[in-house]
Amino acid sequence: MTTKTMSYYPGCSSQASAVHLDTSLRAVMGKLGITLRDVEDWNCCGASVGHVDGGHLGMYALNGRNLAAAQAQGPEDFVTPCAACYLNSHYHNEKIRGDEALKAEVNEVLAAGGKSYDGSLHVRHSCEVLVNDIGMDAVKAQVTKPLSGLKVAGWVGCQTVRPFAKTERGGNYDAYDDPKFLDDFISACGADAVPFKGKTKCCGGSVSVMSPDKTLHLMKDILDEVKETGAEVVVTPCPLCQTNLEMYQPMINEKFGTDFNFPVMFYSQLMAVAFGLDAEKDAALHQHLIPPQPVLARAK
Amino acid sequence: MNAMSPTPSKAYDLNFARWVYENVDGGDRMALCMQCGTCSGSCPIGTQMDHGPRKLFMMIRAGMKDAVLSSNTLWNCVSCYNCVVRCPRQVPVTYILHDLAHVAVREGYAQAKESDNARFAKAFWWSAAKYGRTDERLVTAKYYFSFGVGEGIKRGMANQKIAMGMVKTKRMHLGMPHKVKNTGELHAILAKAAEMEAKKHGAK
Amino acid sequence: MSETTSRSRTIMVVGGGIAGITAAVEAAEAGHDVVLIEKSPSLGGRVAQMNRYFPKLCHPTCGLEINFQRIKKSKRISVFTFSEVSAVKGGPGGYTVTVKTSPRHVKANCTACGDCAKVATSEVSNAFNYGMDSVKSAYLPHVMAFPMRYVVDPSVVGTPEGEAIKAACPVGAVDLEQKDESFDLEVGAVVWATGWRPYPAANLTAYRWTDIPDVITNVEMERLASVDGPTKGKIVRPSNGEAPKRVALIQCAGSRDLNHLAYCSRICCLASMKHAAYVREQLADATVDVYYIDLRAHDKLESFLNRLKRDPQVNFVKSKPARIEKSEAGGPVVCGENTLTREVYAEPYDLVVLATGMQASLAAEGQPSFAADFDDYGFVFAEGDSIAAGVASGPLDVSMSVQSATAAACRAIRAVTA
Amino acid sequence: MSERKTGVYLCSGCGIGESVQVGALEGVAKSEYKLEAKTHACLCGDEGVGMIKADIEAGTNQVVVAACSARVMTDRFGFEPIQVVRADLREKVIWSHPAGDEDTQALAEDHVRMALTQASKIKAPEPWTEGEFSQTIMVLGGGVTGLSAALQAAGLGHDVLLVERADQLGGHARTASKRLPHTPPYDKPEANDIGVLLDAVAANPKITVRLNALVTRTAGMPGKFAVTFADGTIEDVGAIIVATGWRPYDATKLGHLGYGASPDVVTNTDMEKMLAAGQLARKSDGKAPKSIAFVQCAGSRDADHLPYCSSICCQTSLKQALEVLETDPTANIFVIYEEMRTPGVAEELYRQAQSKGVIFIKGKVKAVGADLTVTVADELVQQDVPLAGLDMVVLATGMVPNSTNPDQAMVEYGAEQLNGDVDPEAPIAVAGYCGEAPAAHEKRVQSVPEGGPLLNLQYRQGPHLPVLHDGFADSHYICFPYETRRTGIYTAGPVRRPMDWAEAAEDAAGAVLKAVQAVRSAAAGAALHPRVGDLSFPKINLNACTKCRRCTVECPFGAIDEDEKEYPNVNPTRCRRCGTCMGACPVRTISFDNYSVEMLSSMIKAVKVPDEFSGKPRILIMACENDAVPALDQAGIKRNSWSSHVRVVPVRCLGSVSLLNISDALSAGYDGVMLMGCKPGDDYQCHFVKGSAMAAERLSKVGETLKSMMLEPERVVQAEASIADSDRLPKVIDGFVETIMKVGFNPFKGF
Repeated sequence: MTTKTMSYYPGCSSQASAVHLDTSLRAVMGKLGITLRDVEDWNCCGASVGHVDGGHLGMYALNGRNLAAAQAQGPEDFVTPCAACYLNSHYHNEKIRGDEALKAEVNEVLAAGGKSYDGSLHVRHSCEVLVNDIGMDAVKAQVTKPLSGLKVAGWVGCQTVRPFAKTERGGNYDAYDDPKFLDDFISACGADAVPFKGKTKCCGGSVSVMSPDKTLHLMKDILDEVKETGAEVVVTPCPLCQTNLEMYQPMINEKFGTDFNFPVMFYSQLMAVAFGLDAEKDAALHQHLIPPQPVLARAK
Repeated sequence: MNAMSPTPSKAYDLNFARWVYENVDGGDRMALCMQCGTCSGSCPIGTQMDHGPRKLFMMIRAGMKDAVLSSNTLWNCVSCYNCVVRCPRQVPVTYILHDLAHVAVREGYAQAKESDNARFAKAFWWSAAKYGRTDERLVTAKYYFSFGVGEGIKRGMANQKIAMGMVKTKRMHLGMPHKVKNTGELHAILAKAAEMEAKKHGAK
Repeated sequence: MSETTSRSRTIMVVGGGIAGITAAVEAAEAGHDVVLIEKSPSLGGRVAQMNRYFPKLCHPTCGLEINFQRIKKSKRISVFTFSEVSAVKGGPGGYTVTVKTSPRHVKANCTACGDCAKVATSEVSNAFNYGMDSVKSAYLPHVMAFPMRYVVDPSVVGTPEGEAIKAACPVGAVDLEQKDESFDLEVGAVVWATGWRPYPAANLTAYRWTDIPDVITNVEMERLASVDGPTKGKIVRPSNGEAPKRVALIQCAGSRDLNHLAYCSRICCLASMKHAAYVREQLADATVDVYYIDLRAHDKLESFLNRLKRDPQVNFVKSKPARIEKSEAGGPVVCGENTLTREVYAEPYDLVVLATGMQASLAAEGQPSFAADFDDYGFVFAEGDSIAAGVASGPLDVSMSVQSATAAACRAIRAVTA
Repeated sequence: MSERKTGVYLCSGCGIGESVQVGALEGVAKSEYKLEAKTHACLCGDEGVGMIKADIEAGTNQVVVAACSARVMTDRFGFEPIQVVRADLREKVIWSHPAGDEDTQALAEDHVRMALTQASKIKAPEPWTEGEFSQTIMVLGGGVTGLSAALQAAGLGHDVLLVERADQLGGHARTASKRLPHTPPYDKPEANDIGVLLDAVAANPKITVRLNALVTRTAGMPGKFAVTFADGTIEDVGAIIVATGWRPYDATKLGHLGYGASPDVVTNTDMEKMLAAGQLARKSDGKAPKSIAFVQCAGSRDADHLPYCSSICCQTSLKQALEVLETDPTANIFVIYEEMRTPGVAEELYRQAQSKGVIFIKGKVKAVGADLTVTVADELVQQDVPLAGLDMVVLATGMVPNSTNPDQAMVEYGAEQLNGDVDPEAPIAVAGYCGEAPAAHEKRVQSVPEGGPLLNLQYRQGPHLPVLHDGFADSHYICFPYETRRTGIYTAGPVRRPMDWAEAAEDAAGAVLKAVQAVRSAAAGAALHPRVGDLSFPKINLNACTKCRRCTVECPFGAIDEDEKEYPNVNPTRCRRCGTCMGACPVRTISFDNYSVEMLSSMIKAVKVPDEFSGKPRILIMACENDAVPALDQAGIKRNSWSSHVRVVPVRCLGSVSLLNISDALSAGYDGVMLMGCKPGDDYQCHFVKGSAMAAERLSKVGETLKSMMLEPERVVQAEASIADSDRLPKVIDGFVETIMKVGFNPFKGF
């Protein structure tokens, strides 16, 4: 089994709405021989709205500071499980690497905090690590409680693969249009990945947080498609997707007269369960608004 | 960002367009837009945009600066990046919209300041800059109250059930917000960034 | 067709489509020996698979008939089917070309009597109809096939069926032992007339060609409308065989797109006008919506475009559709923004035709190093020593291809007589 | 020709032996034609072919093969110079009719009779090669196309006469600035290398140049053209390439686009000259323009001006814009367009112009003020937009073909030189409308450029080069862009179709190859495309000629003149061997060595016509061998079947069918006659231009003949056939047979 250490950037949601992603991912990665070393004193990436007040350099400052901190700890790859964190870190990192003038500017900013960054790290998404460094065979090897018969809709969302379906080392880890990796994760856990065309549909992102009225219909469409597939549970890699789709179901039912009640989990939770890890301590199943346990129990 | 954006004196006065090409993130590729409509068509809530990215880009060329910077298109972007990956001319639409949103706020466009997105962004940045982390509880609250106390409470109540649920499942914590250890250092960095940014476009 | 007599003055034409055929006959009729190399079982290439030509709406087989007659009459053209060039050595005036042939499993003495097909039991996908239907494992490529000889599919080699097919041939033309072969030819000039392939619709993931049956490509539409196509010329929805009432034609499906083909394929707009005509000629109550970025109809072809504009049931929408979704009924729903009205639409259709562009065959095959000088798109750049005819040199319509092929023949003759 | 020794060979392979009694066919040859037929089980095999070759060695000088269709095994049964006549027993007999059936047997026997009769009526043609033939190629026009053509022709070893009306060579390119991109990556204007062409031509000993030259008269024929010039000199040339190029559309007609409103509204040709001279300046004040608007489709794609798209104006404006930006990167440049047309790799130029800052505005120009304010109905920002502060407006005017000589007085076109009654914009004939039908559409008048004839052709059909509806002297055929209506005269470059420099140079090479084939074939007495290599030619027996002039009028290629005594005078190398003259002649005085009215009538009469008591009709189909016959063959290949009471006689072209053939058929007792050929009229498919049309016209007069014979008009019809009609034609035939059965038998049977 490959054992590797990587710099780990959990992102703000890891301490709040997506704490169960953080918990389960750490547990799973541990089983798979990846040591996640937290980036020292990491900060917010700016997500999809930071630019509005923060502006250009503000965003570079936030992301540059994280990368600098990671580099100070070592040259290992910079891994994050959060779609927005991945997109921002990846984007700003590539820009810094590709533009000497910009790099100088950013370092002038970082210097104010006694930090510096040379643009040499590689930013990666935890899913891509699972695909390229670990591989499904290694995942399957850890499965002790295959979730046979469980119908799962793998919902990738947007920023996990858009625009960066390509890795920083070049090459794709998947397609932005019809990504396969999540379905592979699901089948690796012994469950059935139902064919789900809405897999890259958008939940409305931060707009859903600020003005759900504008975007409830998007989530409703997604849930409709989930229902069509006959899936019992939705699995996603994206913190915001998970929160939005889970917490808004009552509001959607109210607005559209539907009766959705789909548990929305993270792939890492599914793996934790399949690996036979602790349901709460490792899989954090207790942290759902719509508890997945009953559905999971049905899996033979 | 160099200087404030210039104000066109007539239709298709290109000073604003050229400023966007040079100063907006991804603006250089905007010149390649051939007005095919793929971006506006691939947008999940394109129907809720007044102009949509495609027309907005044409308006930039046409020198319709005010209309552009007060367009709700900038605020309805859900950052799904569909337009970015589909654009046949590989124009980084989302980035351009994000940056134009920043310009709109910086240049004080009322419609920008009043938009939900700008209010939320303000709250978000407040938390990120102050604590180095975004505390969803505080951000949401600050955002709600940006509409005034009454509206704030109303919105708060409307989402109370959700909030309670999040608290119960330990996904929203009460008490002091999470923050970076070294806030001093972070503030220094952000201050420097702000200072340099300001120097470029003339403080406002 | 005689064996080639002179060596260094011989001209090799690679590709037996309309451009290759033209280059070959024009050179031969000017008194030169020509070797014509074709990968598939018969000549005619893409035009043989077209139903009709724009703007005259005449049948490509009419011109092919004349050209085939010219080849039959000529003593100077040697045709090699099932053949590909695998290596080229030397230079202008003196090339050694290695030709690789794959087995037809039917020898030259085949009389096309069809007894083999009578006993064939299994079926194989019909390449001539882009796999929209199937043919017997012993088959005539199509009714205009030249050479008029059957093909026995490799899949039956070593099977009882294969033996039965062999036994059924009254002239002993079936040879199941045939293997790949290679041979060298000495020629003075090589004309690349390798043509094009339709840009793979599967790459256009947003248009769901792979999983919505009623989304087809423009080349599939040609077969659908053709009397020898899978539906004997009836335009129907692949999903249920019913006549479509609402048809969408989507331009630039792959072309003018830096994520796919950076260039404009030139012919698609006009081919789509032709497809609109096919639909309107057959279906009184059908409406056709044409989605486009720019309508490109060069020279007099503008008139052809105008003919369709006059039909009140053919509408034009200036919009590159962003995606196609599946309706609850399983049909295609075209989504995008109408750039002239600013409205964002989601229109259901019975049939959607993707105007996929032309990709240089050699580019698709990864530009064989020996072949020629290529431009960034994999088209042969023919201002150097390389001689190219037709779409191998760039996206062209048929008459431009023939023009280019006639010029290529001229250049080839100069090369071998220099 | 020495004594005729005809060998008859029957094939019993491919199921022929199982479906018909080949013995009986041998019997026909023996009893009716006194010829010993040899039968082989696989005639196309080495053994069968060997047998024929052996007989030829032994003195057989004519071969009749009764086997498969003449469209297959052509090489196996080709024994040049021996003449081979093919009788089809397979595709049109056993594959399309029931086996072991007496009617199928009768059909097979008649096919043998027709072939043997045909063989007895033809002789190997002797080519016409009288006198001297010139190998010189004349190129008319010394621009890019002409210069390229001259060099290509010289490169192929021919002497070239390069004729230019101006006082120097180079055409538009001489005063033009840079070229459109033609080398990868196709994204920037390229050097104008006209000098290279001019030097090459000057240095080439095989090229003779005539400047300030005006052609006043062109007589003769391929291989023997006599071209007279204004100075009275006469040049003999073998073939002619017309490379007269184009003229810009008259901008004074573009007042609505501001032309004339200000000196700073210029055309793209003016712009080209300014850029070439390196002094881009306003005519008004000599200042360098800072803001320029290009107006696309100035005259083109406009029903009131040029109906067509001039194809290269978009690219030219992009090129000019980039040239301006090269010198002044900060210039404001706007391109006002409706459809941006940069086909193929020219898309790169579009992207390049955009990335250099050129602004594209989609919409129509509503007004151009004297202050150069251009008001555009901007379709993308959806409002009328005034473009103010412009320093210059460039009208992208279109190309008008020089299919006439603009220096000379207009000479009316006769219908013969026009494209006939084609209406290129007629709505598609649709199955119907569920809503409103389109408004009645006024047919577009054919645009013919002003000016006199280029060559002043001494042809019965008039002095002009035939042009298509848009005024360009292009081919009517998609598959054959060099298939001209004036044999041995080829157009190339923008006179044929709007095109740019690189394509014009290519087109020149193509036209040259055709011209070279023309002079070489002429000298050999051989026909050009589509009957390539045919050595026969029309021979007229003047003793019987009534001077009715039908042959001279009806020849689609103007091959027949009238001499001073008003007798028809054939120019054999102009002839394309369609036989339209033969079909036109009311007194069968015109015939080819291997094709004649008599041959056809004899074949028709060779068929055994059963008497009415048999209850079996006999019906004649005279079918065009280019489309109808292949379609019937394909019907056979698909095993479609049709009535075995019809007899199909292939003809070169329906134009070659004489009314005499029809009356002969009727008096021979046929119950009906059907002429089957290509689509006539507007978008004619006939490669002999109007064969089907002529047949239709003649049939319109057949009523008289029928009346005189007291026969019903339904007995003689014409059916349109396309090569793709393999499923339809059998139904058409059976339908006709039914009609005839209703009409009843021909009373002249056995008369």
